[in-house]
Amino acid sequence: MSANAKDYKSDLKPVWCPGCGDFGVLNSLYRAFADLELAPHETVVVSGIGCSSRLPGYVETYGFNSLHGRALPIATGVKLASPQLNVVAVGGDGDGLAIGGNHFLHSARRNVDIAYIMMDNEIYGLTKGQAAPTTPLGDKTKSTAYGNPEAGVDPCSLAISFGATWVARGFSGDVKGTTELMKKAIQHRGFAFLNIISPCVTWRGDDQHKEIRAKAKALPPEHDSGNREAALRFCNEEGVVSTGVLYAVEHPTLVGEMQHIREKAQAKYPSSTRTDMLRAFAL
Amino acid sequence: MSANAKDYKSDLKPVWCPGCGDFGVLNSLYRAFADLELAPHETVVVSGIGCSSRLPGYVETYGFNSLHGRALPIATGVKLASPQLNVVAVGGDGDGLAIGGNHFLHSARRNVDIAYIMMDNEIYGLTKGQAAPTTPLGDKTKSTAYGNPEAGVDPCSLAISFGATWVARGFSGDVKGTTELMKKAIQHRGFAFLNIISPCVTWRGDDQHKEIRAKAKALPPEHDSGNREAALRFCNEEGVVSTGVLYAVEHPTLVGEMQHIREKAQAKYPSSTRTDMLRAFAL
Amino acid sequence: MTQELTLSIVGSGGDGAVAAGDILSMACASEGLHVIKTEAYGPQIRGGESSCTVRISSAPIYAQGDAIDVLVVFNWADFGRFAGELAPAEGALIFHEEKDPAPADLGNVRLVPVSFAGARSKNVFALGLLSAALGLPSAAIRTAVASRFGKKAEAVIAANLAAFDAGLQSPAAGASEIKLVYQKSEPKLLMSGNEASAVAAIDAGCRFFAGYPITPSSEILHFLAEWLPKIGGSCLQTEDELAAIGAVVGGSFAGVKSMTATSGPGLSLMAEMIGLSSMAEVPSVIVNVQRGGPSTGLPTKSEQSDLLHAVFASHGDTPRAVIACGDVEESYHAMIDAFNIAEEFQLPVIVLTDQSVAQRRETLSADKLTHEVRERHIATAEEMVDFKRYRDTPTGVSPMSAPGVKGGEYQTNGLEHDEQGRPNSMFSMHEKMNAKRYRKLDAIAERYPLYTRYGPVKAALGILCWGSSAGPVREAIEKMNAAGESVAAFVPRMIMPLPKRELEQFVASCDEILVVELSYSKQFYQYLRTEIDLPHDRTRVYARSGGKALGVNEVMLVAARLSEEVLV
Amino acid sequence: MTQELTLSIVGSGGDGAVAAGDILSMACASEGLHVIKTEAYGPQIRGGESSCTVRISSAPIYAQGDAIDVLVVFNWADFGRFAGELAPAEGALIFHEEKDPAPADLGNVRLVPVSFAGARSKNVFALGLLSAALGLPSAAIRTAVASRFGKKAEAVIAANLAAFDAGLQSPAAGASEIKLVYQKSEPKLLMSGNEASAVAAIDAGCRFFAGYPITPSSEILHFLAEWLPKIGGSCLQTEDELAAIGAVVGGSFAGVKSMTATSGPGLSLMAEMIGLSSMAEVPSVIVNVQRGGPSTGLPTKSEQSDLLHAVFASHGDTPRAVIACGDVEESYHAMIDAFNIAEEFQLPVIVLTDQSVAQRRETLSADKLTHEVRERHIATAEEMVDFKRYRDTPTGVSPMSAPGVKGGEYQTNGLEHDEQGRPNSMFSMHEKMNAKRYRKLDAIAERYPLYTRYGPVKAALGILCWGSSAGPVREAIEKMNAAGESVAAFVPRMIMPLPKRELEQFVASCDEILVVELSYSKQFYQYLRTEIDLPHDRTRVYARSGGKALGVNEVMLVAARLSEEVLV
Ligand SMILES: Cc1ncc(C[n+]2csc(CCOP(=O)(O)OP(=O)(O)O)c2C)c(N)n1
Ligand SMILES: Cc1ncc(C[n+]2csc(CCOP(=O)(O)OP(=O)(O)O)c2C)c(N)n1
Ligand code: SF4
Ligand code: SF4
Ligand SMILES: [Mg+2]
Ligand SMILES: [Mg+2]
Repeated sequence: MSANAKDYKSDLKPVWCPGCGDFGVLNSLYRAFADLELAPHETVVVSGIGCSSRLPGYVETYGFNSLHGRALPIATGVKLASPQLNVVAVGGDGDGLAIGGNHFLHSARRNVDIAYIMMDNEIYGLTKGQAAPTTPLGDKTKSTAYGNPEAGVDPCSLAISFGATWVARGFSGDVKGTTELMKKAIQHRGFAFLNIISPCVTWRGDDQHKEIRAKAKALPPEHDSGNREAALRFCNEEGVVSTGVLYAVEHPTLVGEMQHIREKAQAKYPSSTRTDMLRAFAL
Repeated sequence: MSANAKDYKSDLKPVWCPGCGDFGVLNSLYRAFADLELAPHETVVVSGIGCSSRLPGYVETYGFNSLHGRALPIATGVKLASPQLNVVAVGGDGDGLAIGGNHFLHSARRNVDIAYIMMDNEIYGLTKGQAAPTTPLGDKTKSTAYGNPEAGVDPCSLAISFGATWVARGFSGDVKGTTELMKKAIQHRGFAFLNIISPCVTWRGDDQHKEIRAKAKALPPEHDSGNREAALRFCNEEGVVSTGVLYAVEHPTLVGEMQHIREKAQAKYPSSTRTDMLRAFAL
Repeated sequence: MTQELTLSIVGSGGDGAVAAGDILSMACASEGLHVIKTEAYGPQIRGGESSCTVRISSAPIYAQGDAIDVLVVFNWADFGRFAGELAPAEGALIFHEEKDPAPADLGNVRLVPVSFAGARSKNVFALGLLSAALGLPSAAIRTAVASRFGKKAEAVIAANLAAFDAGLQSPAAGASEIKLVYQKSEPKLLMSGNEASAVAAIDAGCRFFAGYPITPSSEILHFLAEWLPKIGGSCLQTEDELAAIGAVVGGSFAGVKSMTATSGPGLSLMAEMIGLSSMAEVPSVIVNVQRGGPSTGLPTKSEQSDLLHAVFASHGDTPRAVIACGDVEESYHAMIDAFNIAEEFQLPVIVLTDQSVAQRRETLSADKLTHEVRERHIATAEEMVDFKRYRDTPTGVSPMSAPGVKGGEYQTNGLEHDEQGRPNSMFSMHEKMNAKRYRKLDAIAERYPLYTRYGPVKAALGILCWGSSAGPVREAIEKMNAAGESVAAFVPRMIMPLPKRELEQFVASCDEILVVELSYSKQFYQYLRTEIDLPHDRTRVYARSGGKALGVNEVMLVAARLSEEVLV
Repeated sequence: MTQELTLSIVGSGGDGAVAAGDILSMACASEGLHVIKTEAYGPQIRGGESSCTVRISSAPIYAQGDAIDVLVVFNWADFGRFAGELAPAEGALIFHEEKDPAPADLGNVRLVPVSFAGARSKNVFALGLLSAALGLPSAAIRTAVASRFGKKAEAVIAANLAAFDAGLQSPAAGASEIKLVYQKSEPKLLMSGNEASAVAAIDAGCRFFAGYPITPSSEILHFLAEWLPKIGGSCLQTEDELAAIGAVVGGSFAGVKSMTATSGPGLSLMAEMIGLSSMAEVPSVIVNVQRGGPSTGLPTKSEQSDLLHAVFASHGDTPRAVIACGDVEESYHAMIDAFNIAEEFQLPVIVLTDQSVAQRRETLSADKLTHEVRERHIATAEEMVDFKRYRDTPTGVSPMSAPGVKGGEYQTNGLEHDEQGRPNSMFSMHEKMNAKRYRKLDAIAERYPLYTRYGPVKAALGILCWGSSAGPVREAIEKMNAAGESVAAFVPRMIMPLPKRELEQFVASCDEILVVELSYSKQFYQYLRTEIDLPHDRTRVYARSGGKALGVNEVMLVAARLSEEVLV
């Protein structure tokens, strides 16, 4: 370990509320980057919009706090344009599952080579407390005066059904465990999804931390992360928040497939000069 | 059966290519509507954009051929505004899974009370043959000169993981079977998803019909459509296209929940006159 | 002795500055005073600096306070963070925490140290102090304090009332020579623009709302999520703005008055569906609360820079109507006009408001909140003979039906279509239907030439402005005319279609024209020029970025500078 | 004897009308002739009516044919379905299927019955017939036939060549008195506007394309999906347009020249991300191929009605550049200009083309396809000392770095930010950064005052038009001036920022002004007025819906009518 977590800290002070779970996520990220000795100039952190999406501003690598819901397309563009970069997408549960849901589906399906970290507080933090797709059924929020009429979704089982090749769950209160998961997510070849339960003390109350801590339980060591059905079962356990690597398989990745296509193209047309390109336009 | 399939036929002639699978879907729809004796003025067919999405123009009920990918939000609006209507959304695989993927996820998750029929030809028909999310890995299309780098998705298993409460698969060549599935889809309380394999003779070749017919196989009668894992297994069988009702459960629906909320609101505030509404704005 | 004063309270998250402003405003409203209350926050999501400014007057007011007469500073560091936003007037009175010595560079102000830190509820204590110092209605404030904590334990209420009384007795109050004089009158309502929009939607008959949260429009969603179900309607929080406006178009197609509310980024996402609403002639109403742009911009601050997007966005020739509102009361009326126009003319209507109007609280009389409501006309059985949904008519408005109506079945789409709604891509049909759709704008212009005009019939200077700029401009010209100048203002409320004839008459009636707006790229000026001639030699433009409210003094300064320098 | 002719072939799906047009055009291009080829289809997705129109000339031409000199009709019913779109000239020569008697109302035409139904490949037979009848280059056409079927079995080639020879010998050819005369010259390329855009993107150094299919832009995606991988780039078909433009912004942020291509509905969906590209100052290039609108509109027909959306869409004050192109060659140059401007000025650039240019095939010389390419400037180590990504500079252009560059790390966003990119919502910072971002447009206006001007230096009539209207206008004014009139035209190629000074000079140099455009709501006229004065008393507007190409005769008629009637 030659790099130091502090080296990844930008001089911008987080705007998060005191006690916000996102501080823990940020600390894990600093440590994970340091442990993996990621070169700051070869690392890009991309986010959408939300409290959580402010994170890239606090990390001294390349960073892009983009538009609500659009972290994944931007991250995909970065990775395809410059495949040697380490690309990490981050953002909130609303950002990734509501407005950004389609990009989540398709990025996972394409197995694009990025790590996607969702900071899940079961609420819209930045806009002051409306229901997110993860908000549990019946909860009262600013937009659900009579209780949420929709059942909250589990991001991990969705990710698996979308085709993500690596899926894990962490808890922001467990900085060490989360750090290890982040490292694995970044090292995974393909689309790695890490759902981190990261309490919003302001809109979900001060007890969220404690409640999650009580429910959080590491996956049993014998869990076979190659077993899709088992992974799905652990995702949806009643009353338990299983943490750890739920699912991990190896599939061809988008960057690999693009390289493959380039090779096929070059094999098919050994010469591809400008003259070749213009040939189709003349008799 | 007092209604007649012909009664549902508008006087607009379909623009589809001779041999297009969508003719079969349209015929099934006429028959299903007739069998269920749906009142034309209480029935709304909503679609997006694509060859398949032209369908509402051919049906003599209320119809809306809207924007690419947006059939489901519009259908949701129709149903919530006027819950007594029969609302059927239709469209292509590109319409529903590419640009419209997020609405598919959220409409299913909310269990909105509509039937959604996807006419799946594994291609973008109207725009002349680019890859759709359902196009198999390796296929050459207008946009995948070196073979599709992405694996095709199965719409039925996606629908189940999105939270759809009724999921079935049909084949446009089997007008009778498809008619029965449509009837069940319309009668289901909640979000019913019917995937109909509907060959595109122009961009997928003339053999698609035959190939599907060879692979299509009715689900065994003993299949328990309440069993999610069994349903998912049938969705993904190698070399077989299982037709029939894959999955069917009963859950609270969005229309029901909205009614429930209204009741809660009225119970909480027995009087809700305009004066009550303005009370919060004065001391 | 004064008939008007502006006071601000500044502190950190926990200090309750904003709550104090709310209590004070409610109390003043109940006395029949005129109040405009604004808030400001630092970048911190919670617990950072916050401030609250309340302007109180015995006569009507139209702008938030420019310069602050009285200031309560719990903490100078927080005050410093609002540099440039909270400007004490010459000789302003400042009550500040005695343990926190004042910085040196405050200019000509009167500092009164107070031991806020010692008080139990320092914000309520400050209210007592202000009551006594400024002649504010202490009984009403006391009632408002009790009401504010009404749902809490008895002890909490008692403690707060005690803090209030302690403030009332504070000797620091003696330092003030400012006393508000006013006649008590009918109690007023205190409402924000967003609340007025939501109430108006309900009054207009809206029974379906679909929306996605976004600052500074979310209060409309919150209010309707609570109220629509009570009156039999429904409110859906969608997955994004594409779905929101889609559901609105669906709900409206199904015959129910439907709307959404958003801010810039959401309006950008709605561009395509606005086109469908226009082409399929399905009424839709969109409230857009402007904030600082471009992109995510300044989400909590006001600007007038969504104008060109609102009037021109969406590919193709897409007629729509756009209505502006400049204050809370207008937010109410604009909303009902929007529904009336959408329903009658079967097109999308955008209501353009902005953060400063939408989130400030303002007093208004309940009896101002009425407005004629028009219903959608569903074709009668008679009109349904040879029913053509898109029949070409003199006004461009065609007979309409809706699901549930027997015999009215039709199939619509966003393709060009014939009178029956059947897709048709012939040039001649396209030209005919474009003409039909645009003809509706002529009818709207005729029927809704909405605008407000202030000042003399002929003037040396004529100010053109819109939306929330109107308040400061109105106050400024009142002052200038009182001082013997000759200044008028024209404020179109109907933005698309513009009241063109009236605008041209106004321009002709003034020697010089000054356009005032909060958009760096002069969007209003550009837009006006698409419709009317604004000759270069007698037109000047004062356009600056948003992020700071337009001040009455600012307008006066600019107007005065006019003869000296070119502003374009 | 003629130096120019326009011929059309009309049939049903299987008749091969369009294929025949392709073969003929390719052959004429190889002879060095000038060709413009267009196609038209009915609503049927396949197998419906189709037609192909080829204009051939020994001198340069700029518009597709107005009136058809020679027509091949395989089937009168199909011809009827193109009513109003295919207009035979006075005295036109029509070869038609002898078994299908001609309708009565054709006016003054010469009908020549032919037994097409008897021929083996009737389209190729028709080519032989036309060759002989019109003096077309039969050897070249024969080569083109062979090349067209080059990949098929020998027998197929032989059969087609036999059909061609049979046509050559057909006695019907004798009916024609029209003979094309021309000098053979250097072979030309035959390309569509979309193909030229795609080739130009590659020449400009674009190595990442992300897009979503949409008519009439998809050929750009198809071409780049095939070519980018060959030269080490990548092409991604995304799930929608939101993702497409998002990926482009990502790719460009990462340092690679990136673009997307779409049409109206897609451009509407991109409005929000255009704002991010502008605010975060990440270069992006968007080709928008205009089609008939609003909404889904007329997807296969041309119109000029995305102009206001292109220049003004996206909430907030959002600087961007917009470049138009009016023909295939300009499609090439506009594309490289777009990349040059985007990369140098770090903003979104929209290339506005339209269906008529994008999908017609046109001849051009290969040596016209060169254009200076500018590279993005990545700050050097020296420039990186005290690196501020958004440094406020005299041109507004700030030093840029990209992932991979050591020491250039920065964090950006769509919030208002300071010179370092740190979020900042103070008014003063907002005003400063708005000014910085808009200053870039001044620099672009200075450096790229792109426009074309035709006709005399001073003129009685000056026509203002843009994009694909330029071709017919150019031909019309050449004819009018040849006939002794005095007509000039000004065609801005840079739409945003407009070449304002040159435009004003042009307006001043003409007695009367005529604006010509294919947009029902007069978008070009409205837009011009935002920037320049177009005095009512000497300006007239001819604006109609798209869906039908602007004709040379149409322009001449309108210009002639000008003194008689008011057109606005
Ligand atoms: C297009 C658009 N719509 C809406 C918003 C407003 N908005 C900002 S953040 C947010 C949701 C925040 O929730 P989440 O993504 O869960 O992040 P959190 O704040 O909880 O970390 C919304 C709706 C926006 N910025 N842009
Ligand atoms: C916003 C937008 N993007 C793209 C298009 C172009 N487009 C029309 S249909 C279509 C896809 C058609 O495929 P599918 O939905 O599978 O329907 P099919 O034609 O195969 O029945 C596309 C991309 C459009 N109309 N609107
Ligand atoms: S509002 Fe919630 S999510 Fe946002 S910073 Fe505060 S605690 Fe964190
Ligand atoms: S293109 Fe394909 S999907 Fe479209 S109508 Fe023809 S066969 Fe059917
Ligand atoms: Mg959240
Ligand atoms: Mg399809």
